Amino acid sequence: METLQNIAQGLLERGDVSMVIGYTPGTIPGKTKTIFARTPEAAQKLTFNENCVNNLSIYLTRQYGNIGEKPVALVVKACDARTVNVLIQENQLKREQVYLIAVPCNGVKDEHGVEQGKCKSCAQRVPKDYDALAGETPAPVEIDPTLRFKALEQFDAMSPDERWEFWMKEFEKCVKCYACRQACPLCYCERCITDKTTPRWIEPDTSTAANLSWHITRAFHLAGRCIGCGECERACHQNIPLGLLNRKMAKEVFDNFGYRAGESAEAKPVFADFRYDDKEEFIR
Amino acid sequence: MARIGVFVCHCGENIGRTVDCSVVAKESAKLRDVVYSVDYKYMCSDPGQIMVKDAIKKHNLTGVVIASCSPLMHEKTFRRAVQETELSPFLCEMANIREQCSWVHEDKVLATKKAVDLVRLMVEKVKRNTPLEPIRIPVTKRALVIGGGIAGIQAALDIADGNQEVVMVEKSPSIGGHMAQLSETFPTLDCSQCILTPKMVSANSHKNIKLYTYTEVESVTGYIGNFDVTLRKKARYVDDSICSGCGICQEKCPQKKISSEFNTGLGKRPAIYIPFPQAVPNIPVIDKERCTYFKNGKCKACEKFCDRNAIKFDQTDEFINIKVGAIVVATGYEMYNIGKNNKNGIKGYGEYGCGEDPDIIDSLQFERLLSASGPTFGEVKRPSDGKVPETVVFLQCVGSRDKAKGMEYCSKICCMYTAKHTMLYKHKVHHGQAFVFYLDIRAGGKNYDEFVRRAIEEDGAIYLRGRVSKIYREGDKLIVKGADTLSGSQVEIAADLVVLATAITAQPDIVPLAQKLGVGYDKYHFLSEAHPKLKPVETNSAGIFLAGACQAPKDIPESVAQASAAAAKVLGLCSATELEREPYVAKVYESTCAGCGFCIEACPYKAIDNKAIVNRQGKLIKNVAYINQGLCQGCGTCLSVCRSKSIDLAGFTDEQIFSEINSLFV
Amino acid sequence: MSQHKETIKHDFEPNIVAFVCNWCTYTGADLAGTSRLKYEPNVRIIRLPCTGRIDYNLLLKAFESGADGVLVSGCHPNDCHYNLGNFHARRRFTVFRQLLDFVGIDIRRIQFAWVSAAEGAKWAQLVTQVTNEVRELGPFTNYKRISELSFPYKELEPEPLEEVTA
Amino acid sequence: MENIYKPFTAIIDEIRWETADTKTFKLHFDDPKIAEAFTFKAGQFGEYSVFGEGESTFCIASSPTRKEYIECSFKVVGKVTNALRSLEVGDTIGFRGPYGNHFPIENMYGKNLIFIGGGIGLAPLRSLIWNVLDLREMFNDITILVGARSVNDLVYKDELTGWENRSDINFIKTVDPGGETKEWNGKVGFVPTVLKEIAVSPMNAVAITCGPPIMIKYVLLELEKMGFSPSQIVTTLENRMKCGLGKCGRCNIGSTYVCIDGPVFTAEELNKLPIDY
Amino acid sequence: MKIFKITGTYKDLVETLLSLDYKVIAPVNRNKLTRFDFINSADEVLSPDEVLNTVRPAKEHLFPMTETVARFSYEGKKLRIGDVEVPEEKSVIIGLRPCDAAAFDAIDKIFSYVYQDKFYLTRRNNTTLISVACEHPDNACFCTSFGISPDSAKGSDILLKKSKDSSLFAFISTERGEDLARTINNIIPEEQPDPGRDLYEAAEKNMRAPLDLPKIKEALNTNFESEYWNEFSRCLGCGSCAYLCPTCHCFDIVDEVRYDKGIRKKNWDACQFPLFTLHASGHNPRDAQNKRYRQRLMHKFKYYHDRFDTHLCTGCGRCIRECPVNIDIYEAAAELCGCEANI
Repeated sequence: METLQNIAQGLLERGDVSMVIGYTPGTIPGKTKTIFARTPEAAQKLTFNENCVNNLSIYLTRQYGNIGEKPVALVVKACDARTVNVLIQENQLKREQVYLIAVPCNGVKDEHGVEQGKCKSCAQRVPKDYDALAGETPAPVEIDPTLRFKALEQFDAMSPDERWEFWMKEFEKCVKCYACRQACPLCYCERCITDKTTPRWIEPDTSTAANLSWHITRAFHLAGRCIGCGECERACHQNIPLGLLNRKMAKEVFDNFGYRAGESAEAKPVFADFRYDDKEEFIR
Repeated sequence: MARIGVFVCHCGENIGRTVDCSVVAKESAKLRDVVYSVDYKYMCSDPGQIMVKDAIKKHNLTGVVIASCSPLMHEKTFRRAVQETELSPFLCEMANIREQCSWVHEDKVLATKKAVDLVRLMVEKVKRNTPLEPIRIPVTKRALVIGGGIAGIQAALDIADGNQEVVMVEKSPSIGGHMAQLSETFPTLDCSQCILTPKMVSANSHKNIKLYTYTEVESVTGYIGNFDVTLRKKARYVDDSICSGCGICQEKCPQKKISSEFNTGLGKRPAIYIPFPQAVPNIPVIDKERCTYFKNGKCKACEKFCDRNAIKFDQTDEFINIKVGAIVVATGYEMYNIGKNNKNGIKGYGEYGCGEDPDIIDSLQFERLLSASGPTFGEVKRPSDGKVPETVVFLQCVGSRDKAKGMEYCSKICCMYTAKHTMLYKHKVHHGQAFVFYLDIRAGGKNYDEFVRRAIEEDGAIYLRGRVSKIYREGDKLIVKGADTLSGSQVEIAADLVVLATAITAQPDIVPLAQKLGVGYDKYHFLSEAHPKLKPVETNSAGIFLAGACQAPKDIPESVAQASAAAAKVLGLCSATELEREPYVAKVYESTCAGCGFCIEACPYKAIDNKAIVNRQGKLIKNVAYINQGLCQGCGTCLSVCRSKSIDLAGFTDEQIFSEINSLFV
Repeated sequence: MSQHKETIKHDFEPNIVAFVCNWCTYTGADLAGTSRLKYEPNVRIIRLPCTGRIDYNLLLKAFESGADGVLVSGCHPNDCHYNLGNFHARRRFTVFRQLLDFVGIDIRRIQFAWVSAAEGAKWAQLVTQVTNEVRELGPFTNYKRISELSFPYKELEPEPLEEVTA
Repeated sequence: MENIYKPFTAIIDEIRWETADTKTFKLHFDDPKIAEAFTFKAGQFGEYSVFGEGESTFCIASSPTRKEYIECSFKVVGKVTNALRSLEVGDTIGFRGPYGNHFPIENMYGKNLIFIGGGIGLAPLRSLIWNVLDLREMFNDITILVGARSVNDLVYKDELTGWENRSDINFIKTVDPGGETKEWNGKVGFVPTVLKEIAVSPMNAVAITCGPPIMIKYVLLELEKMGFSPSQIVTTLENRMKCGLGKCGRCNIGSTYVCIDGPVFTAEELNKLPIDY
Repeated sequence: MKIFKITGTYKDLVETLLSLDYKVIAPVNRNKLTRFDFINSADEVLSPDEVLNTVRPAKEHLFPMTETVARFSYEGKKLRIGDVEVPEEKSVIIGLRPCDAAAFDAIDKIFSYVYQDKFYLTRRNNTTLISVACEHPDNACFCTSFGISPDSAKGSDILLKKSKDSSLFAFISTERGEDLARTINNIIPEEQPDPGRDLYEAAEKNMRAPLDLPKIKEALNTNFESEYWNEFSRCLGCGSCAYLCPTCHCFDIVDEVRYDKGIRKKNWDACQFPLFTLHASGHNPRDAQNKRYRQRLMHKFKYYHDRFDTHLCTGCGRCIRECPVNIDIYEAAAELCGCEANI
């Protein structure tokens, strides 16, 4: 069994990769920081534990400029690897540009020790596709995959007005810092629609109406793309349950088109595609 | 600020009756940026148009809104008028206050209010219009005709006679198509080959036609006026520039037992063969699959006997690139194949035993039995034992109009050819009796119904309205069990031969071709015309036209008529050196495009491609979408899949639509 | 048949926006006019080339602008002038309306229909039906309330404005 | 308290196309009281707004000695400038200002002045040039070097001819190589190159320059080679601004707020700033 | 400084405030979010013992996230512009921590610098700040670096402090504070001796050690181009730090139009966003995230201090707690001047 540090060290010593992007302990107990290890020595600082919540695949997007001539190694949990798949699907990355160091994951927790929502319904201990595995292949577990939609059930019992009430209370809190967007590895647009001024589809103010149109847009732009890493919700200090919106979209995409984001890097993105026999009961 | 003029038309009483046009004009005048507004009885009349033109000059207008009928009616009229001034025609918009207001509402107050709203919307839009330039595209004056059946031949000849170059491709070794297989044709009973062969010959010899047989379309890129087509000329293993068509190779070929495609399996051919005596070009082809040399590495009998050394066993497929300005698709049809050995997936009519019993044949096979050039030299002999059948039962609508078989459409020609078959049969077998099971007789067309009546009344065919439930063999006879719904009785006929009028279906390999061409197709895989009534020849891909049965089942005169129509379209296109089209095309803002490729996938016209943005050192910065303006048809599907709004559509820009919405309810 | 019908007065007249494609529904709406079919005058049409062009932003903006109902209509499947635009739209709106439903927007306020160029009667019927349905639902106060709050113009109204002539 | 964000209104009296994408507006304040009270100094800027589109920052391009109007020139690049472009004579725009510091004209009396302007960068210089010309006798020699990418990109063409014809100005115009036309009678060459050719003396002189960043960079180098000390060189910066009031936090370069401490800086001051502009 | 004794509990005090002619703003937990908000009853109020500090600072009540600053309308072709009045409403913010109170002191300077921002200043002048000293600062707190302490009265009109025996005292620093105190019957307007700061001295010991600010500033004067800034290329640019900071004050100005009516709004903005400094020409002086983080840190520890002699940070620790990638300004500042971060 190879350790994370050994794998990283080897890669850097051989010059196979320009850097290893991974985790290192943070300044507050329970928090971790990103480390860009560029030397074999720096590789020793790499760590992986249950607090490694971040989805590091965001550092593969173009704005960070980490992808150069040489591949970059990335420490990935199963969920993070699904993001990498989407990035490949959407031409943001080529598979050969990234070296995936998989870490077996039994679920991660934030600094307060709270297990992340995504982990409760996740049965995937290692990614489907990786280049090296740091640690032992864990024993498979069985978890009902529909569990990930469990949290949505509370809304089924609510009337539209109740749902409206619920969400308006949530959106009222939004300060439009766009941390949700910035933390999302799939919000890699050069210029977000909300920053576009000709015309301005989404007003930049923090009124509930403007917040609503932002959150609808965010959720819909991630529909069929979001793999549920939960970074948006984690970045939201206003505690808006953004993951619910994403999960709802994932459910609809799955129910209607049988598609799950990030499963394959080769699949055609669900909204760049259609089927002649897509359902249309809602159309008169 | 913009200076907009609003012109409200009464359309006589048509608008004026329910919309108070003077109020609309007055309210419009109050709108910000509207500097002139007027109402008039007939805006589209000469004085009305002059009014618009004068106002543009006098008030130095930067945009015009005509509140009148539908833009589909008069947009061209008014834009032409505007163009006569300094103003760009694209700075004229129409508010539809007739079709979508005065004609559909009764309450004058509400209708007037709506008309005012519609004008306001258009004022907001036109303020953001830009003086677009129509797109000019050069035209390559050459056409490609895909398919060498009667439709393709006709289209090619008409275009060539119109003095434009034509490239004609045919996937099989000879042109002629299904028509070459027919015996005689309805409703005149003239010999099919007699009327077709001269056309085949002139297609081959016409100075403006370049013919490629045994050739398929490999790829198509480009757009109207500028298609780049790659053809795959399949290896024939015979050098067509040397071969004289003497036929010695056919005679010497030891392999002679291959069932002949041309004779629908009722005759045999060698491994090197000319499909039929009148084939054009008269050049043989080696059936690689069955050639002894190719199979065992020994033989080469043909090569030995060919005194011109035309046999080339080392020939490979050849790729030919051509540029054309227009394409006519005339790929024809295939018969619904129902036998046990049906490769094409649809199984059916097991109860009819077609393909299992040699004496149950389809209509095309029967054509071959009737044909003087056929396997029986025109004598009607049944396949099993060569006996002349004395009772022949014809079944119509085999597959056609049958939902269970997935073909709900009428194959259109079967009623006529079946009537023809009964007649020809009677003419050849005087004592024979023909029975026809039919559902309806569809004989619309010049002299068609008379023709069917002749079959019944003069040639004594017995027509039974009903379906056949079962056919089975009893000794020498085929027992056909069916219903005569008119008499309400069960019928049982002991027949010598059964002929099934199977459905006309789309070519089995049409879908990949349609996709290469970007032409739509329906659920039966027949190609889609641009408009079922008004654009029956055009497709939604500009510059690509349809002829013949690739679009829907058609008989010969219809195919020929459509082929000539397509040719007329092509000639029209080629008459100009440049094309002009509405500049409603999408464009990419490269600075914000993230290159996710959704638009590339979603574009129905394959008009979007990746473009690499490199810096001065040639290093790739990013990939962005690039829209080929010639291919883009302006549907705007790409806009909706673009998350960063990095694509906009001229004529329907985000700013325009946004302003319309913003001014909806004020 | 008499030309003048008593217009029934309702307490509430909904504002409805229809986003339609140019080739089928717009033409179908024209046909309704040519056929002199009568329907409710509450709908304002915004013409677009194709349903493929109808992004969800347009719908949201319509509500922000005060629409009580939105109608999206285009060519039937396989009839799209651009072959595929409506298929993309169908897929998009399948999910989008679920999103709206999820945040509590009554999706009866967003209706979708295929109306071909030949279906003038369907258009007339559709507009009247949708108008009646939305009228039944009443004004879209939920959205209007937050929308007004986001644009505190009215609150400022009592203060006298300085007048400037342009 | 006054509302510092509320603009006053100005009416467009005249519009001139300077180049294919640059326009000049001549404006007067709508309220006679404001018009009366309004004063500014060359080098100051304002926030111009099109209501509904937003605000945009440009310098005042006219001279403070011309009291009855102000002028501004802008290049159409964004949302607001696009909206400004579509305005017509008689339309109303919003104006806040004047903001920022100004050219140190009081230090220029009796000195030789060298103006070096490139492209639209001539606009702030123009304010000072006319100011100086209106008080001509208070200054010594005046040299004006104006450059543009091409003949079509020259702004204030009529005025350039006027300056060229004056005997009390040493006027040089140039266009970048390839930007000349057949009729062009000026120089052909980049501004720094032409500056080198005309070799001005740093004795008792002040050089004032504005233009694209790359031009400024090389002009500064050239001037220093000629012996100008950084304190003798004055330039003006254009940073992205929103408020113009030192509040919104955008335009700072290090501890310096361009909107309050600038936009006019001497090369000496610039050298002290971190490279954050 | 006057010291008065308070009778009854903290909640009683809030109760009394509610009965006065003031709008009362206090820490509450609404929809899973701790923030300062208007309250109607003392029951809603989070007591200082329950929560160390709110996620959202009180800044938004003087400097709202979105504020209309002008309005205009086209009536036909006529353009009219309207001012926006700021209501002169008396309000009191109770429950601030000393770091947050001191933050108002810092941003007062910018909003009254050269030009007076009436929107901020009118509210500021009408608002009384009652802060509460901290007994249990957490491991992100570092206010002592800025001359503030868990019981600092800096910026507060009234500071509430406990004596060793848990009696509550009001430390009154301003006239405004005294005016308010004298209308509250829970406060006995008799000066008391200083009850001492035993509780708070103990609290101070749990916090991060004070930063050496002069040394940091000295370092910042020279290390604008230091390699160390590259550390922050891991910053996501999410702006959480700026939006939660009690001293960040950047904003954007935008117009919103509905056909013929419009408003001009100030919206919060942040130097961490790439578009913040993007020029119309496409040039961006701060075109990389590490440069933007440098701006933030420099602004806090140097630029603002250069101009106003005040640091633009009060050590509240919000940015440290909420940063999704654990960028720690304390650590950054320490390491920039070559010190070991003493956390």
